Amino acid sequence: MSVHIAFSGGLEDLFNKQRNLTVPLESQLTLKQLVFHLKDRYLQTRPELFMSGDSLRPGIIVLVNDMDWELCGKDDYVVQDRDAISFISTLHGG
Amino acid sequence: MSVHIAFSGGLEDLFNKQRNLTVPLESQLTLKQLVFHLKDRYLQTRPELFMSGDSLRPGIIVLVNDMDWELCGKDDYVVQDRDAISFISTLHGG
Amino acid sequence: MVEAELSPAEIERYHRQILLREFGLEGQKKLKSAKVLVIGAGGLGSPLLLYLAGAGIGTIGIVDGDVVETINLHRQIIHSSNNLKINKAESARRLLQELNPEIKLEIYTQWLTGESSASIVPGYDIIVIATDNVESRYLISDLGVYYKKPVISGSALRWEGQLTVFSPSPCIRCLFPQPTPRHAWSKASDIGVLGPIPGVIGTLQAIETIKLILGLPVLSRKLLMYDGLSCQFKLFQLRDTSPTCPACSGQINPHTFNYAEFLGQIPAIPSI
Amino acid sequence: MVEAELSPAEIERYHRQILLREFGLEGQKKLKSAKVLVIGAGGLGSPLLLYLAGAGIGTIGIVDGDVVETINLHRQIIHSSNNLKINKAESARRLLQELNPEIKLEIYTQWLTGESSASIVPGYDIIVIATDNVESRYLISDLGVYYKKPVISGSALRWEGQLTVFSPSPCIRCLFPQPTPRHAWSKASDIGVLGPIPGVIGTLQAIETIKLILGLPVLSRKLLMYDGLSCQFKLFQLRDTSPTCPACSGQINPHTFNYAEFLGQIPAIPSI
Ligand SMILES: [Zn+2]
Ligand SMILES: [Zn+2]
Repeated sequence: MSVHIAFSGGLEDLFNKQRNLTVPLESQLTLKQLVFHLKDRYLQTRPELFMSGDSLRPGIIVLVNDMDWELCGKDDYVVQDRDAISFISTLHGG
Repeated sequence: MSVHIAFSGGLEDLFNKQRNLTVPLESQLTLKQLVFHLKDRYLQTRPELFMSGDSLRPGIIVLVNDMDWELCGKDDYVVQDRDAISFISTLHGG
Repeated sequence: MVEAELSPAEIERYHRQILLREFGLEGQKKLKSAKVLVIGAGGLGSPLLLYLAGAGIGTIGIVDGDVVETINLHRQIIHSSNNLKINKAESARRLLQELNPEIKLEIYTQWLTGESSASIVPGYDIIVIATDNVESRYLISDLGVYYKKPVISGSALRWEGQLTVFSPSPCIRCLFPQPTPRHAWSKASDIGVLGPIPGVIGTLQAIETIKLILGLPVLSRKLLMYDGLSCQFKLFQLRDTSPTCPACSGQINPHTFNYAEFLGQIPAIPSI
Repeated sequence: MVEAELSPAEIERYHRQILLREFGLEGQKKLKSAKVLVIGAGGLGSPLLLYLAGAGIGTIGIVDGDVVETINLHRQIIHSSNNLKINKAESARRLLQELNPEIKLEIYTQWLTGESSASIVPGYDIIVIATDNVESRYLISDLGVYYKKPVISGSALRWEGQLTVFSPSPCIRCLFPQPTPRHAWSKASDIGVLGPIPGVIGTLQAIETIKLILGLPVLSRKLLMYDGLSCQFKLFQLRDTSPTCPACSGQINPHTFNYAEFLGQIPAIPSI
């Protein structure tokens, strides 16, 4: 299976400036596990701008197929084949 | 089967102000036939603002699942179950 | 609310929007009776204020403690090279009053703080976040919850923008109970912003404000993400009010809350 | 093209966009060297011109034969009650020059016609459609094809907007070989428009113009549809150049083509 990952709000800078990634997965992962997977295998730089302890750092929202992950079980949501998962860093500028 | 029809650019006014319609179809239709079907069964007023002879009047573009119908065979495209067909009247204001 | 009457001059001025089915004279009267507080007369505030004034919002409050500088003018289109060193709320007021002499503009040439907001916020119906820093966003969202006023939140940086409406709940703390850590803060002065990007978001904020006043559906519990490089817009469904949100459960008084401590810093001088 | 140099004052003014990876000093120089012709200083033109001027487009041409009236001001935010009865290109020039004294503004206080365009269009690199009528759209698209210049086409009415880039091919005739019949024409003066709706589209047109100058991908062969009521944006893939398009196959000379006949009418007075 594979999932479509999108980064925005500046997070793409941590992943080799890629706003979109197709990530193959050999087994089903929860979102929590997916975050670690991305950090371990795809993150290029400055992990502290992505994670804080064993979670995403504050200020990042995750959206699963156009929905807030809070509405899908958050960390425990089991990622499905061809899911679109967006990691968005909230912007404060204006 | 059914298709999702979207109207914009003012065309919705001809269809009881509905911007979105789910249209059930008993058999497969071409886009050409679908246009007549909409005119016969759903159009409420002023057919000359929708059709001209046996085609859509000039200034209307049709999009099938995010693509110009010109790229899908235009009139001859056979509508599939759950297709999203948008009828858009081009705007000239500014 | 006593509904305002429209003069013949106003009916002429607003004719093109009064024609809209969703508007009419009744809609225009609602706009005239409305009081909208805009915090920030910068990148987001420039188009936002111009379109709110153009549309005939009866009373617009503008809060900004900054002054106009040349480095603003690539995006802060409400100001000009003739207004350098003038307070931004005052500079905005000048152009807005020329665009629309019919409306009332109330300016506050200061930074919004927990203390100063007590005498400002209650007089308005809707609050719009048009600032460029994280501290103000939590303060304004908390004020919205505290005073039960909807908050129209926009932001922009580099080529991207974001927009949502706190009605006022769910609020910013429902989404982000902990603020972005200081080491992850990004500012236009560091990483840049293209001028028309806050232009798009500020203009969309004006539209949401108008729809809210007219009683039309707005982006409540929805997040709009905009990427100017690809010209892509995405709408996401957001969570409902968090049962553990300290603001929405009434535990936060924005006039006394220690935002500096919450954000882990002494108060920063807001950037340009 | 001889690349312009940037003064220290310009580097300061444009600093926040020069910081962008896709921009830099080289990008700013490209903007300074660019010449953009904007036809229409009204609803679309107001934000478009302000953001192009703010960004430092070196030469901006503005064509408009209309004068400022109160009924414009709900959306034509570049004008004001102080400029009533002034030609719109001139009125726009005044505010733009104050926003950015560094750029060159060339104004044409006239309606664009097949005849008048011959001495205007060739001097520019990019043409932007910011008009409010169908006749000008075919004329300007044909001029783009004829002079091999990209055309950034925007439109807005009621709560909706549309945007595409003719590079110049495919052109408007590739999409709409026959124009909308006269009985189906809709104008803001008849059915209305919300002010910030052309605000969104005009601002997006400014962004597409800037991206084009920088050599970044734009909305060529793509149509952006915007609905302000639902805050929905959709992108559609459009056809390629039509093999039967009379303009793209070189058969149309916009300076001599009979647009009145093509549109089935004697030339209409453009609406406000
Ligand atoms: Zn809350
Ligand atoms: Zn063509």
